[in-house]
Amino acid sequence: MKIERGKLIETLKELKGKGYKYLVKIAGVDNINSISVLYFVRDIDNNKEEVVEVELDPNDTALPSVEEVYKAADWYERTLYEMFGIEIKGRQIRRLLLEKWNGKGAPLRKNFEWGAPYETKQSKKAVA
Amino acid sequence: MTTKINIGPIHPSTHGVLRLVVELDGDTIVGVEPHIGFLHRGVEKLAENRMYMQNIGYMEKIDYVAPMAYDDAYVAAVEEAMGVEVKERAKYIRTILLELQRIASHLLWLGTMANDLGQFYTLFMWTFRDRDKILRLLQEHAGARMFYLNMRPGGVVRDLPPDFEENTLQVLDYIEKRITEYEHYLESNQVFIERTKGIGVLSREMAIELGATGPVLRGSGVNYDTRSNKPYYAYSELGFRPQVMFAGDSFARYKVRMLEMKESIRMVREAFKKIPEGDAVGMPVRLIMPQAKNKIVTVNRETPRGEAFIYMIADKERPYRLSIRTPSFINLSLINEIAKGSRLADLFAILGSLDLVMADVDL
Amino acid sequence: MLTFSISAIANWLVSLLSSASVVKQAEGLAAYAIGVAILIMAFAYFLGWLERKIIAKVQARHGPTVVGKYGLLQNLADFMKLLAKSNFFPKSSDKLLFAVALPAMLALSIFLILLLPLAPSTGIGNMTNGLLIVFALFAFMPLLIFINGIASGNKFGEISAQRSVIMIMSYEIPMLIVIASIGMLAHSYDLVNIVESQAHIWYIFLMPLGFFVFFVAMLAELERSPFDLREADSELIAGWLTDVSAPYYTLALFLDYTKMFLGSLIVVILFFGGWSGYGLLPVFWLVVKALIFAIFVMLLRATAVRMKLDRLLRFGWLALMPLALINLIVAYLLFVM
Amino acid sequence: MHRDDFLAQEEISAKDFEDAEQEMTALVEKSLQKYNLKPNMLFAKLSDITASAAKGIVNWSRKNSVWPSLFGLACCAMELMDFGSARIDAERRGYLLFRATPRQSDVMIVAGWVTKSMVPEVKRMYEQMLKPRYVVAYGECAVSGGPWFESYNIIKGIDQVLPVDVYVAGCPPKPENLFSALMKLQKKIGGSIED
Repeated sequence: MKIERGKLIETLKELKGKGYKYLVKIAGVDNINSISVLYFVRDIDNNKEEVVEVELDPNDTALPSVEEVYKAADWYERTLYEMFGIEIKGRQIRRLLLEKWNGKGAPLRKNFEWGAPYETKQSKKAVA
Repeated sequence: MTTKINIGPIHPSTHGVLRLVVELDGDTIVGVEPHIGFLHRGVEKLAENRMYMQNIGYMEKIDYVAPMAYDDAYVAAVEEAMGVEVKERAKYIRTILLELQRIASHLLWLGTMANDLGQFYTLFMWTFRDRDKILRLLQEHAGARMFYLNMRPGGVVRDLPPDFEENTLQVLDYIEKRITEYEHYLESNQVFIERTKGIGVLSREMAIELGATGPVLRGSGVNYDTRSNKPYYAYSELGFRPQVMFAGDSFARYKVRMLEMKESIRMVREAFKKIPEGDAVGMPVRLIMPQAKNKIVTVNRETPRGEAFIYMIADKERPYRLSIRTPSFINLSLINEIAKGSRLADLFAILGSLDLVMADVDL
Repeated sequence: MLTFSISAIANWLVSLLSSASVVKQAEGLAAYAIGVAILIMAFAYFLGWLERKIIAKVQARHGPTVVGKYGLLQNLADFMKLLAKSNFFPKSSDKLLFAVALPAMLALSIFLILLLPLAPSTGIGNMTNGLLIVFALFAFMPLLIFINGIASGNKFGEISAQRSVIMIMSYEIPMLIVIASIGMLAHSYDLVNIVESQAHIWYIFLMPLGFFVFFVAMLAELERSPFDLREADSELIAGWLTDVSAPYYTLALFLDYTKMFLGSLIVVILFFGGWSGYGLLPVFWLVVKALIFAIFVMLLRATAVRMKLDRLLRFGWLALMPLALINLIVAYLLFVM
Repeated sequence: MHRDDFLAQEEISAKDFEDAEQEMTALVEKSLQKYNLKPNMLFAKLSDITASAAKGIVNWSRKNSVWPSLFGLACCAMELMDFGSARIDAERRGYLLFRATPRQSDVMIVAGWVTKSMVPEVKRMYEQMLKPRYVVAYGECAVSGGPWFESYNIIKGIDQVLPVDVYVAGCPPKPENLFSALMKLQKKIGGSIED
């Protein structure tokens, strides 16, 4: 189900009212021309699932927080922020996985620069 | 007046490197703030830059207590992207191996939880001894103690060794006896009961709202198990019954895992009776190359810690995007909710009952 | 308690000095002290080895086997190595108190063993209030743990120190009530008299409830599982020993087993008829009984699950206290009869 | 000064006493330096005697009592736990007393990958350990970064941060490998293997 960014909270609230009370995951995908954010929700009692997709412009990634609807969204939104650089409106964000990260960019974006690999330096003390 | 203490990231009871900032009022916990990411290594990013066959090895290291579970989840996603059917015998073999892995994982949890409760390593040593017997069985099949790399699209890397059934049944008899003994030992201990019953209560509503998963969810009275709700492999033929407890406390979570071990033992025995003859070997690694472009695949698997969910956008040589929902990640986010109001000593009992693997949290 | 103990010790010292043969006594004391010190060291070392072996056997292992025959020299190697490691006091610690507390504890426990009569005619004088003096001094132990915990400047040490104080409240009073009932039965607080009055029947048979209360309190005093809340290694890392550097940790290890020896001696003297036994030296029987008790405590350590603090408080006041009082009444009835 | 020379002198001057004293202090200081001990330490006297009279005893005890710190990072920590458990039984050689506090442990077994946010913690842990201290890099990740060498958040081997004494290769190495690695470390402490 693809929806507009403005209708996100509304749609999720509606789904929750229908019985989709369980948030499985919020995943982001970088499609280069756009960034889509997927909300996987589940109706546990009837064993049904639904996916809500929001497409964002890579240069304008502000997204409303859905924590008021699903409390479980908290940590997922934080990872979304640090992994995709998606700005979450309406809440304070503290970095989660990359708390002391001082590199540039968001790691899961396709244009992320890795830095130089193969920096191995073997010490001469090797015994075993 | 409250004091803040910092626990971890190097602490004997955090099962890896987890840092908890605990706010205490006397001995009562006011709030717990987990700081994670000490093991973050970017599996999702690395997976986008690796071939399909290379990724199998990376998936195993997500959950090093039960490596085969992720091995299987990822290979199932690749299978779906390639449109390969799993062979009938391979289905049973995978079920048997996954359940053995689950028993091994739960045994490790039992030992470490007893350790968290202040037992001087005794149960820990015993469960490690028992777990080792299962690891030896898996080693016979896969050739490795920990990282098996034994799943291949369409089947497994090789058929079960000739005396595998006999050995397994022997080990299962032994382990069933031991589990009953441990159960008796713990549940007849008044101190153990007092330290787990009514501690860290998570109600059914909160469990769903906060997205708890696996034994934590089932301990809160929610009858949801991927093995029965979205049956895969041979689970529906083996008559799998999800184990549910209703109290939602540490004891319920403990009991769910104990019952799960017994259910797994029953299922493995059943599977050996029903296993069909035939070919079980999957395709060699060099052929793993889904032809579909931009095919979206979702896979749900019940790992010992809870439901793993893989969302994969397949590309020709490597996944375009591989998003993994790990059960420990979401179970750890509950900690503030369930530890509030309990004592400092209970915090470690609660952490133990959640059965966290830190690499699973940090991905 | 403090004022009482000070006055009791002062009285004892005055009586000791006022007796005629002070010099002669002093010579005898020195010889006795050296003998007991050797006994303590041997016993503590042996207990350390035995505990590793027993716990290993319970855990389906072998324990130390390589260093020395049956791993007997393993603990020696550990001790020597710890002593030879460098010493360090954290910046946030109170260096003086931190340096003094552990040696003081060790000295105190050795002194207490010196006070106990190990055979009918040994011990330091015939103290009329021997039992009370021993327990008055014994009460300093948690206090010193408290001092060490606070002085380490470590938050885990502080929590451990707080727990120490709370534990004093929950078990010290029932223990003293049991001691009162022992005094009543023996018509004396003299340790030698207490042992001699058990010639016909040990007090464990007369007062099983009292023994239970005393045993629990003694476990808490000795920091043994399931009451090792102060040193809880899965919660508080090592509690009051967290910032203790390696050479001092040698003292802590030694203290652990000295305390265990002391605790088992006290229990044997009070409840198991002390040195009474047939043939052989009296000290032999005393040590053998103490050893059996110590082994029981070790087995408990290998199997028990640690108690919680609030539960311990409740247990102390709602279970140990009434039991101790019932025991006192029983003792009074026996005393009257 | 040689003993015979010393006896040959008819008169012993005050200067000779001074010389002898200086010689002795130099000797003691040298031995103290060798074992990383400061003279004003509480047990310096005891170490002093052991070091000068029977330096072998200290070496023997260090060799035979290697206490690892209870510190597991990732996958290899599973095998580290197995190393201590009933099948391998590390206590046979006195390795078992896993101390949770770094102050009382001798060897740090780095079992797992080290992330950039973990580096300061590992460093601090190492600094909290008292001398003499040793480091074992256990597993591919700790040796060289292992499978994560390309990752943006992993350092390529613990030897970029700490001086490593023994490397153990494998992913994960079996507990037996760790056992043999610690035996090698023992030999190194005892002086059979030079740096």
